[in-house]
Amino acid sequence: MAIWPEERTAAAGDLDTVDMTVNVGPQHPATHGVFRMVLTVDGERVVGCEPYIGYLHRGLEKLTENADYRQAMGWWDRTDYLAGMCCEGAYVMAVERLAGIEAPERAEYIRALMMELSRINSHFMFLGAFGADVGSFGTSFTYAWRERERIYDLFEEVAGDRMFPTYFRIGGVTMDLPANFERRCREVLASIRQGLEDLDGLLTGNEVFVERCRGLTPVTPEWAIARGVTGPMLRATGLAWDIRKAEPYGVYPKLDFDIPTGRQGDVFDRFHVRLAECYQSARMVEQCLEAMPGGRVLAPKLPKTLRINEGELYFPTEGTKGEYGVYLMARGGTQPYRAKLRSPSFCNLSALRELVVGTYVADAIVILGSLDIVLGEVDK
Amino acid sequence: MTFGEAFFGMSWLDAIIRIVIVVLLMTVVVVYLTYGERKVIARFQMRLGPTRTGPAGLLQGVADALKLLCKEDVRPRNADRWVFEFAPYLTFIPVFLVLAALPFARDWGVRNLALGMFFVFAVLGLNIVGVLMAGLGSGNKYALLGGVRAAAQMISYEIPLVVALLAVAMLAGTLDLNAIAAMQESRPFVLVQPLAFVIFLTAVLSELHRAPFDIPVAESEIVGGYFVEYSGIRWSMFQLAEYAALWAFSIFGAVVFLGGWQFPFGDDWGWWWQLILTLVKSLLLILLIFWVRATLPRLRMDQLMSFCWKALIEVSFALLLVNGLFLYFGWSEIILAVVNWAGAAAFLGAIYLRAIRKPAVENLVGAYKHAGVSPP
Amino acid sequence: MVPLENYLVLSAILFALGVYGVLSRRNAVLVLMSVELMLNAVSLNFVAFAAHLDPDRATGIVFAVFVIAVAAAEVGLALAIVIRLFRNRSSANVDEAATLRW
Amino acid sequence: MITEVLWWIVAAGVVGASAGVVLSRSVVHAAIFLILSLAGVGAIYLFLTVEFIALVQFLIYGGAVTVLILLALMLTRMGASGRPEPLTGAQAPFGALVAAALMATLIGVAVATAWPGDLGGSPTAISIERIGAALFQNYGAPFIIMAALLLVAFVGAIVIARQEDGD
Repeated sequence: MAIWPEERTAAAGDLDTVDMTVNVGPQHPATHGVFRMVLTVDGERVVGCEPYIGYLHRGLEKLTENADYRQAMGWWDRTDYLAGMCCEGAYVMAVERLAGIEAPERAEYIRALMMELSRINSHFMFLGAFGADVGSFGTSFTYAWRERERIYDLFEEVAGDRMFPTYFRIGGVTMDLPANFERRCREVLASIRQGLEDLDGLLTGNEVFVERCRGLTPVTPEWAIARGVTGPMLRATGLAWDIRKAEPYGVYPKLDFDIPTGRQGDVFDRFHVRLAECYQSARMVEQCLEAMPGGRVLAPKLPKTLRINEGELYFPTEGTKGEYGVYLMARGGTQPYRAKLRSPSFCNLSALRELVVGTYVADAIVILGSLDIVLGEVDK
Repeated sequence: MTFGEAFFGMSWLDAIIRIVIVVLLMTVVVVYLTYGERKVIARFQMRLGPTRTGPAGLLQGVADALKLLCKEDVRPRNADRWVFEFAPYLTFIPVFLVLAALPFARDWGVRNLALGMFFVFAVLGLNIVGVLMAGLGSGNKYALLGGVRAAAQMISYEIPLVVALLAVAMLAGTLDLNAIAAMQESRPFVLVQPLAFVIFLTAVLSELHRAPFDIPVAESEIVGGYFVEYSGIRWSMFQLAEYAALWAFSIFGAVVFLGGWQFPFGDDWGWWWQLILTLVKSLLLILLIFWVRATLPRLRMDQLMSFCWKALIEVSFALLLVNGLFLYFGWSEIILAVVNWAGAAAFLGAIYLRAIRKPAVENLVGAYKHAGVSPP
Repeated sequence: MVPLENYLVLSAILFALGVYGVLSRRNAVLVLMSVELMLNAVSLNFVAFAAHLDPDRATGIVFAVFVIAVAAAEVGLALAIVIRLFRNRSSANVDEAATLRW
Repeated sequence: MITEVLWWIVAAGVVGASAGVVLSRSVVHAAIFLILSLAGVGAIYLFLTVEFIALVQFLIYGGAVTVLILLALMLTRMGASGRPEPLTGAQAPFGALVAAALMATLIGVAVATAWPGDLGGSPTAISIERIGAALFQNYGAPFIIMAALLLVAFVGAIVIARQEDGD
């Protein structure tokens, strides 16, 4: 039989058993896309982990450098494809800042609203998939999916597309909200709240779930910072670092929200922080609805062709997975000279090996799930 | 009177007819159990489940079976040929043998064995061999992990299962399933031995590889576990074995704990009522198992083992000891029942108490302590 | 009907096969399996005698139960020893365990 | 008639499987053959109408052999060439000789002896109550000693197999 191991280790004094290499992915139910990790296991223990990425590489940065500032937006949508609005928001705001364009206030509110809905959408995806990673037979998944469908329906009504709306424009948003938007949005919010309650009840209070997640790979803020880990993973360690508060952009300074933080940075805290963030995002959406001013949604007198003479800018935003930073350098012309994405999933994923080694195979899947990577963003 | 004797006067022919009936029944039941599971779990998940094949999707199981029969039987190149090909039979045969010992109504079964209860777990314990063979013979690492996990798990959980059932058998004073059922005329044993019932259910979930103990077949970790390489008819044999075992264990549980065909009115209303009683009770147990699957995530291997060795086995031996004391001193059954209920409450309460350390989302709101950012 | 001698011959064959296995195998686990075969042959003998010669007292049955219990204990202990051997020698080969100390 | 035919089939199966145990070239195969052999012996017990022992056989050996397979899997090493170490030693012919001699002797004795009390007929069914009474009344003390032996053996096994700190 050829199932025998390629590698063996002989720890001193230990039973001299043979290690086995298990290939997890790229086609595996729990890798959340085309991610592959090669686990070296000693029985059920993981003693080595080798992540492989790049299956979804599309050359986002190079494409952006070869396209008009406005054309490139569609590709940025497809980085964090679970929260397209957040990505295009980051890109659009970065270009606006570089070009010195100011979007009307109504447009800013619409953007914040959409981005927070997107965040909820992405976090719902995490909550559902994480439940499945831990082993519940799809129930958490369908619970999460119900709310995601409602949010996507709302996006469709607003922008005409569900996943990749390209709704934002440099200088505002494409079109105004539909007439009954406020009522519809409140319906969706109520449903989201209900869905969060459901998932909270299904997972958080579940003895098996808590047993699986609590105390699994706790990390300190120092550890996380040293590895460039950001977003909910960083906040789970207890550090209240949120770009929306720390380096505010858009209308976030006007919104009242809290930063949920965990205590020990373990898998359970990561899950819990994301759950709590959904409540905060829902709060923000509500505030946006209340405070939504009237007026234009697209800045007047925008140039037909956007040219930026000279400039360079790193614009960090709080993406759903962490610090989603857009770096743009302009040297004249209609295209950026250099574009770069600091993708949070990629940086968070780099911590995977350290987290996984020493745990069980089953935990490796849960830890990977708790990183909440999205492969479109990792591979760009 | 058995129907074979009535028609032919030949006992072996009678046995063969009964076996054929049980096998056919089992196939139909398995087809509809899969359908039922999909429907039930779909309802838990706010879906509809199968709706297209036949009225309300009733023919879905048949369609699935036909599809599986037509599929190519693939054998991986580095599989161990004989081990790989015989493994499905070895998982399937024990389960099928077990059905021969179960009483569906008074003296209705293939054979009424004097050692019925012992027979059930002795023979069902054998199907681990097939599982392990599938895991080893597939030449696949997921399958290997699944097979090894299944072996460790099933051997461990057999102990509390057997001990808890022995505690009940001590009360009953017999291993004959028919006699055990007949004994529960006034009260099912679950009222007297709730703790044994809880242990039995837990261990059965584990023996059947159902959530939360579905570690050997964990979809999200090892992609189906030991039968990951099987396809077509061999795969369907694993499936058949799994659901048939589910059904067998539920009937077994219904007979031992819920009064089987006897409770209530089993004696008065005739065989059709007994049959309905057995089937309804077993379906209730199956529904419970489906329900658990729809809600609970999966335990980890070490947690599973420590739950077995550090909790279940101790509790089941304590139960055995308590039952022995009561039988020896001849104390009344009411006291025994009270003690048992207290034990069950304590056991489940301990699990519940561990679970209610649920932190509230509100407590998570940050203190902005490290970042030094003032809230706007 | 199957006479007693049939069982005895079957048991003798099993026992001899077990002896051959014990003598010729090098892997400790395989030696253990052969010992299991021999124990089995013995308990088959006990049961056959009990059923044919002494059904009233069932002594052979009791002995068969004891043999099975001893076999279980033996498997446990022997596997522990094999693990020990393997840990020290990195091999389950009984030929290498020639010295009585390690 | 049917009983005899079945008996011969099962007996042949047992002998074949046992030969597989001692002759097969893979530890895993040997273990699977061992299962077949043990299950076959269990079936032989059914012919002797002692279901209890047959079931004990299934229950105990099902688990025991599974553990054996796992251990075999754990402890089988590949040689440098990627082939397993040879499982049979050079002493095999000698072993075969001894085994053959032993078998001849045993069969000769078994066939030649006139067993006292043998009615030459079918075995008498022994009820489970009879076995229970024998086990707990006639042989109560050995039974308890056996329980102690098991306990001691397993404690010993744990002690032997345990990882020592300085090891």
